[in-house]
Amino acid sequence: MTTNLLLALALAPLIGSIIAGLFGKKVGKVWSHRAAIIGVATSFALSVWVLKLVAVDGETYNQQIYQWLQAGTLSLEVGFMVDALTAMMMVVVTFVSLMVHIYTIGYMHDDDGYSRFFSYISLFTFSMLILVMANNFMQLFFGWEAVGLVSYLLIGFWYKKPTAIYANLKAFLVNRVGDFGFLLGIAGVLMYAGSLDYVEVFSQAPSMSEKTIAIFEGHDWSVMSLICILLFIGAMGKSAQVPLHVWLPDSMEGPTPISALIHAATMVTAGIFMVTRMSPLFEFSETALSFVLVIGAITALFMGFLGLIQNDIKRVIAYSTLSQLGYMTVALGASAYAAGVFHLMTHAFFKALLFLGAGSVIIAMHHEQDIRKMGGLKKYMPITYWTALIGSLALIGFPGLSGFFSKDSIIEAVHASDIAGSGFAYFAVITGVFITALYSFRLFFLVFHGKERFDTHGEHRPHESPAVVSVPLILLAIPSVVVGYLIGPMVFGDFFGNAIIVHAEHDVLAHVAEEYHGVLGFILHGMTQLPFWLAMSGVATAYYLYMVRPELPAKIQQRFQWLYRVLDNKYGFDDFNQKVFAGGSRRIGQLLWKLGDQKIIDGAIVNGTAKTVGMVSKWVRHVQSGYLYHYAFAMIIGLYVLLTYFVV
Amino acid sequence: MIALSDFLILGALLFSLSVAGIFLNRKNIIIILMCVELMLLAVNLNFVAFSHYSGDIAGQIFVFFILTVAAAEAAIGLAILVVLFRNKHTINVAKLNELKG
Amino acid sequence: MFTDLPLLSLLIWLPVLGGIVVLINGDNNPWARPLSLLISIVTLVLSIGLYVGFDNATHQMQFAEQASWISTFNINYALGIDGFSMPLIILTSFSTVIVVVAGWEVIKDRVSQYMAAFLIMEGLMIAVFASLDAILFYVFFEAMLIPLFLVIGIWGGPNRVYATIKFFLYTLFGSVFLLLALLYLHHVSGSFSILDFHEVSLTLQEQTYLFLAFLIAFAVKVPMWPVHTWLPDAHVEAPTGGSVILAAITLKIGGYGLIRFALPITPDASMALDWLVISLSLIAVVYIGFVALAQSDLKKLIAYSSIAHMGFVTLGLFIVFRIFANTTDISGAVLAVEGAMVQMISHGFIAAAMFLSVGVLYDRMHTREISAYGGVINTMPIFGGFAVFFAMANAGLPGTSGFVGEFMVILAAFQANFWFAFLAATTLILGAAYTLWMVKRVMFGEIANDDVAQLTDLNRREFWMLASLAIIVLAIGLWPAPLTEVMHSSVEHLLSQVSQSKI
Amino acid sequence: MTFEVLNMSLALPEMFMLAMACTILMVVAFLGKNSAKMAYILSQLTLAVTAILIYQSFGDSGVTFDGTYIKDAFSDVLKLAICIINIAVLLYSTSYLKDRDLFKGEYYVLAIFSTLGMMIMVSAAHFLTIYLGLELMSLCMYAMVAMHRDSMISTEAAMKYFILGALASGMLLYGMSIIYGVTGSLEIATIAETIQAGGLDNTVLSFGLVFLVIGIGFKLGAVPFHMWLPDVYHGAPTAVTLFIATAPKIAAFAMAIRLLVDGLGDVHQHWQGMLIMLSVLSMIVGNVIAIAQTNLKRMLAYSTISHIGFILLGILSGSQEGYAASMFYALVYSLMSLGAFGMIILMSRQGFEADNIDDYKGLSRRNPWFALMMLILMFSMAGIPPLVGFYAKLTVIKSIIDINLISVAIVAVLMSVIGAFYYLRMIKVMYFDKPIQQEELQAPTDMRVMMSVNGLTVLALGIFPGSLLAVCASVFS
Amino acid sequence: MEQIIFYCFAGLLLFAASMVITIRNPVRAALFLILAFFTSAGIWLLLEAEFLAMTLVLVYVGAVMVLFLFVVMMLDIDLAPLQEGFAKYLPLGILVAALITIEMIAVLGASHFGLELVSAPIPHPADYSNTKEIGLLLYTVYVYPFEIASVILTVAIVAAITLTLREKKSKSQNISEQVKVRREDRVRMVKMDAVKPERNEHQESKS
Repeated sequence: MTTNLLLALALAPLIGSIIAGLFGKKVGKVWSHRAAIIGVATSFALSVWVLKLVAVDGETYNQQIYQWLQAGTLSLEVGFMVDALTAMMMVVVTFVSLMVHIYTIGYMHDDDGYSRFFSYISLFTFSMLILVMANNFMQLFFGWEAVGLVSYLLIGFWYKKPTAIYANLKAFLVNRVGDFGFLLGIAGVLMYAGSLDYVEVFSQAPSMSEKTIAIFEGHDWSVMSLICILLFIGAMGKSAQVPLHVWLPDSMEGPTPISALIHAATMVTAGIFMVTRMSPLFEFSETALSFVLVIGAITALFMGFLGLIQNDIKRVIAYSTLSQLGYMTVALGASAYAAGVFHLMTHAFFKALLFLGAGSVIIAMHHEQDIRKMGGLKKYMPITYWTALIGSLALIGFPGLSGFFSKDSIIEAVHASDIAGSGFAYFAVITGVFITALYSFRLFFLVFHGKERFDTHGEHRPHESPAVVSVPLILLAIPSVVVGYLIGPMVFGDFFGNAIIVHAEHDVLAHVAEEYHGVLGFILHGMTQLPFWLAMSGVATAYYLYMVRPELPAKIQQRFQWLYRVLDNKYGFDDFNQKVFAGGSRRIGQLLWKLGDQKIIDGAIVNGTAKTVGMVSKWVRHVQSGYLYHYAFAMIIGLYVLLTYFVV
Repeated sequence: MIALSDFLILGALLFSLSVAGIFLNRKNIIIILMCVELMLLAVNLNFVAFSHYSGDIAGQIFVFFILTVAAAEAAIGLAILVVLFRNKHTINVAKLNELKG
Repeated sequence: MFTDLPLLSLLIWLPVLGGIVVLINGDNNPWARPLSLLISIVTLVLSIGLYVGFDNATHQMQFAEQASWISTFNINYALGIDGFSMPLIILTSFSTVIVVVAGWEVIKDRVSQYMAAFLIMEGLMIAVFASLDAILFYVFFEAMLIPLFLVIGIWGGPNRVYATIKFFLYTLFGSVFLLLALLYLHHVSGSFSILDFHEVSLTLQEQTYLFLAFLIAFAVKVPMWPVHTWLPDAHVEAPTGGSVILAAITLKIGGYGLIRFALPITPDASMALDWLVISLSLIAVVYIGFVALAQSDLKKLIAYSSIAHMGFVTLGLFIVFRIFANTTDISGAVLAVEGAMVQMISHGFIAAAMFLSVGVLYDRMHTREISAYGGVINTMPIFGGFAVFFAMANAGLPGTSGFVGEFMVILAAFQANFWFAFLAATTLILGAAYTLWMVKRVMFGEIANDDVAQLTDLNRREFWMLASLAIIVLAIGLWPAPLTEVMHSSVEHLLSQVSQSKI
Repeated sequence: MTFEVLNMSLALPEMFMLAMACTILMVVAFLGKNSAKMAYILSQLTLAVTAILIYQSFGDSGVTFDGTYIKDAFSDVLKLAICIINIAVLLYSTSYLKDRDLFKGEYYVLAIFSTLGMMIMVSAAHFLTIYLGLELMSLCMYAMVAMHRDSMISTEAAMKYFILGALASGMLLYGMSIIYGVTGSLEIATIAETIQAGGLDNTVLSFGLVFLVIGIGFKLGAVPFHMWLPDVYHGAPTAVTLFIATAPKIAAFAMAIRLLVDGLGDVHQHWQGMLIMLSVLSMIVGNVIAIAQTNLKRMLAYSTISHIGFILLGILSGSQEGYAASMFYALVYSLMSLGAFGMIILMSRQGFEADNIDDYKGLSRRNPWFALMMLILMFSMAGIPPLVGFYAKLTVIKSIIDINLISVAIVAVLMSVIGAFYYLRMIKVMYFDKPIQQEELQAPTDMRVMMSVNGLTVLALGIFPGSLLAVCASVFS
Repeated sequence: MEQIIFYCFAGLLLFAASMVITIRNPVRAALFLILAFFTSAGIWLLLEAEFLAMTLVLVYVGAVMVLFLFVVMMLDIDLAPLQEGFAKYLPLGILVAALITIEMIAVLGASHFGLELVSAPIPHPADYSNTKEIGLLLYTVYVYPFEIASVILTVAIVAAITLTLREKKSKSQNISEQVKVRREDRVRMVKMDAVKPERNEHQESKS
């Protein structure tokens, strides 16, 4: 593996992005997307090559590209580190990205910002590569923020839509809250490890774990816990964990391809990737792991509930994404990093598939996104239908499909874990399975089966999408089915090698691996387990409620009005943020400005002084009364004072 | 024998009276001019007394010059007074307050 | 090749004399603009000579010049630069080129006076950074106010009189204490050389008073809370060029002064009172961050954001004492000071760019009210791109120069105290909040009104003006090493000075 | 009693001036109404030649006339300055006087006699010479203030000036009499020796000093003996204001140095406190009241008071350096107020006094060059570098910091900040406001040149203050 | 004996001075001032300053006070009633004056200038001429001040004349101006059209 290879890999999308972005007008639409796609395709091809080098030839890479900055003995560098984890991420990112690029040709066909869009998603691919290929925290943060930026730009892609520009601001700010923690975490790492280089830091981890810090006077906290929690706050922002999840559903205001690419498959999983990458640190702090576990569990369960009542096709999938991210986080918390990353990968494929499928539906429905106005699309768009079915089944963990392997291994791992909160987490992920199946197939049935609840006349008749749309669906459907079979090496094997460090006492996967006897065995075992039956019952329930007795959901909704309202308000997070944080800070700003700056500092002190001097001046000038005897009297007073003071 | 201090105290009293005259007089300027003369008289008394007691004649010379200057001063002062009177038709001190502030 | 020339003198007097020539030529002279541009560009090129000829390995003053000026008091025309002043000089000469270009078509009234004011100011500001004699420094430090005062007062907005007089008196108020401190130091040391001041030993009490005097003087310039209120007013009323210089250079003189005077001359008092500066800096970051959120005037918002950003400069400079107390490694302290320096330089470019962007809008719409805008990007897409980019830089996005300084200072602040870093890092949220919220209200959305609908995009002049800034912002963000490596020796020297007690 | 041959050549400038003054008087007496132009030319000639005579005799020093006259570097420099400044004063005044029917020979006679008085004061080595010089100078100025006979305010100002001036001379004389009583001498050098010898009654010495200080304070215009100053500056015809605001301050400064330093320098600690009081009060009162003024002459009068406070700072420091600083300040102040009042004259026309601040609105549009000159003068007065006013403040503040009077220094700088406000207001009026009158300003060439020279000198001395500072320092070394 | 004379004169002097400053009529004030001068002259004689005593009487009473009286008479001064509010400040004024007087007396009193500290000089011999002594010094040692004094007197004359002399412009002829007169100054040629101007034009020209 050479530096040039990796540079080419990383920079190819950037070049594409620059061509499409800066020269989009000059080169035209076609060359814009060609440039972007060629860039990403190159990246993908090289990524596969790199994966091969890593996985088959066992090579790794860790080198500096250039020194970014030096301060004292500290050197901040830009460099690449490629190991199994990176290589896997690279392939996933570039593959999904490539699919989305191709898909976009069709999806964004008529949009004014066509070249701009390609530029953005290529830039995103570049940023994501920088993120995953980083060999140090600083560069990680670079990529971290860069993907945030592109996400911001893409959510607000349709900048005329008030909701879109609201959502992108919100997304950026919520992410910034996460970054706030992340940056502090990095600062902590620097302070206690004296370096930001992964290898260096990880080698320091044992000594760091013994240190304590007194954040509040008299309370010594474990440095490692603090750092890990701070870092995880960053992950919470990016990977949309409760309570920093609020931006993700709103981010669906962006064009569907980016929902697939950024807000489902890749960027949102950056947090998962990051925690996995930091496993040498997290392993030293059970507190942090518990924290991760509980947050993940909450997200997995409660975000799933919200999916049940959404009517916007993309939002349903978005909540499912949230929930699945929760699963991954749970896996991390249980020290089953490999399982988490494995779910990340499978999820990337099937969720991208689902989103793109949704996009396909949206095109067909002429940008109608309300599933209550769809139905019976099966006959109009078979490819979409079948691929969506695969995606949905993968999502609910139907045995044999990719999601099954990853999700089941997570559930097993949590079951095996015994760190604090694992009981709750197990309950959450088990319940989540049922919920996932329920909302996934609610969506599926409402969209593709049943009555056609839309205008079917004339040109508005829905039809299958063009090849540029459907081919990516098919190409994504394939890995959605097959990648699960990599479970052996990836989860239970040593595919990741040193990329993931798990301490023996946390090694739940090793525990699960004892039960693992090949893929087939895993499938068969899975079919006897509770999750499978919960998933099936979820599907059945969905069928019953939405196909057999479609009037029932409304009745249930009536019956459990309060519950519905809680869910409809998304547990009140949005209102709370809007009122307390957004409104509150604006009010604080007004107060500080009007009262602090204008009244006190400017009014009382600055202008007050000036006014006082002016008033004194106006007053004192009357001493100069114009009367000679006053003048003489002043002199006499002067004489008197001088005499009294200096002589007598 | 008369002590030097007696002369000096007399001079001081005279000086104080003249000073008081200047700022207590609110009626007319001409009396203020007279007070100035009184003041110079007090100073002269001091000089003469010192001159006498120290046996140095320079003090008396000084007095001579003071007298000379006082005469010149009186001339100019009265000239200004006349000009002022032509303008204002009064020499009331209390009316002399156009310039102030 | 550059070391043979009296380069610093050239840099100072070329623009000053050039400015006078422009001034004398009068307003009707069509050459006023090109001549000014030529002078500023030549100055810029010469100032790059400083970078080229600079020796990174030493903390000694380079390009030194010395001549007797006021022999009675042994006041000398002593010039020289080190790693702190050199980047600031280049920033100055660059900003002036930008300002000249920015005023090209916009200023129609008294053009030659306008250009001359900026050229003269350039010379004076470069001189401030290059002076090694305390009185020489002070002379330029104050003299600089005159052209700025006139620029804001003559070409400024409707409330300019209040703003200029406030600005002038505020800064004068601060600087007179500096004068007292310098005179006292002369009294103690018998010399007016700043470098001699560095060596003089002082009791803690003396140092405390001197430090407070320095602090008042430079805190007003920086400006630190609570002596910051002149800045928003001055910015709002200033013409674009004035705002650019104000933000890009004038504020930096405050930071530079702390580096050149407060820290090395009164290290013990700086250490004893570091809590004060740190608190004020953190207040600047948090308090001002909130205040910026409440602004409805574009320039005011950016002005407040400047204050918040400058908070990082003072924070970075004064956390070194806490870092020394916590760690044995010098790296953290180096990070802090260099972070402060980088923040100054970067803010110089970004704030300039922000004000220029506002200027671009103001020239077209003649309002700075955020509510008068909306959906500008529809009619000005290229400008929109720049605006979003600079906004992101202002919010400290990695890859832009705005990130580098903040990043360094926050990293260092953690080593001083967790809560310093915690409060400083809130800028990540607040900075993004006020900047992007502004961008949202101004740039995005449907076209708000007919005025916006009639906007025309950037012309060539404006494009290159913003583009050059964008390139620099990006370059520093991606590779700050060339900027920081010139400082290393000086920073380490400074740190050795501050760590050595003078009592 | 022996008669020694007097070395009268030392007093050549004064003698020449006296002779010329008499000549001019004769010319005026015989030519009558048409003498003015002639008198003007002769006056300028007198001043110029005197200046040359002084310049040529630089370096000679000595005491003559039996200890009543002294020529030293100090007197040479100040006399030269007085001559040069008065040349400028007369140059500025001409057109103003013409416009107001004041262009009379008597004006020049009085001006020259007054200048002679100043020179006598500067060169005085004896209480008597100081007193006579002072009176000569003052009597001429009283008369000059009243010369605009039909003007209500001029005569009122003259009257106030005269009475308060007489009061102050009385006090000064009283003080002199006490000092005479204590030391037994009227000759400054002898007084200094006697004091140095010691054994004197300190209480009485301080008592005498109080009166001396009052006399000096009055002539300089220090608070609380300043009350005449605003009214006189305001009331007098601007040409006369110009005259009394410039050179007499130098003379008063010389008087202060002669009396306090040359004579009573050894009891410096006795008068230091008094001067601190006067100085601080002057700076505060002058600057604060100036803010409320709308009349430029009056504003400048109050600004003068504050400048006097600064001049006193240098004297009170009691160090050679402080005296030099004060001297520098006094010279610089004269130069600046010369320009400022000169500008008022320049702006004034027949029947129109440009003494309201509002009259300067938009000056920078009506005449950018004059506005620039005024800007330089105002910033210089405010003490902003690189103008010479800054170094004046710098040096006096330095001198008091060197004697550790930090608190006074703080008051001084704070007051200079307050003071900056009203100077800035002038600049604001000239540069930021719209003009009320639109017509071009017209002024005779000589005045335009003079104004330019005046302003540019302030600037040039600001950039290269070294030589003047060196001169001042050498005087006291 | 001397003491008695001194205290008499001193009492008289203070009385006269008090009258000068309190009396309303300026003529009387001037007369009291003359009295004060006379008594002072007497005191000066006690101090063996004969020449000055004479000068005081001759110069002051003979010249200056006459000038005062002349001016008082010339100016028709109305005796204005006291300003209101005068009494309000009076106590303060008197208080300050009294305090100053006390302080001055404290300094100048016996503790500093008493007899035991400063004894009176031996009286001059009978052939001592005060006038001669002064004269000798005045024209030798004090020649410079003497010259200055002469200049001051000249200035006083010039100033007084300048200020008070009014030329009566209308009544005197300036012959040189009359001679120098030229034709253009006296005759103005007006060019007029032969035609009678229109009415409105006429109005315009009028306006």
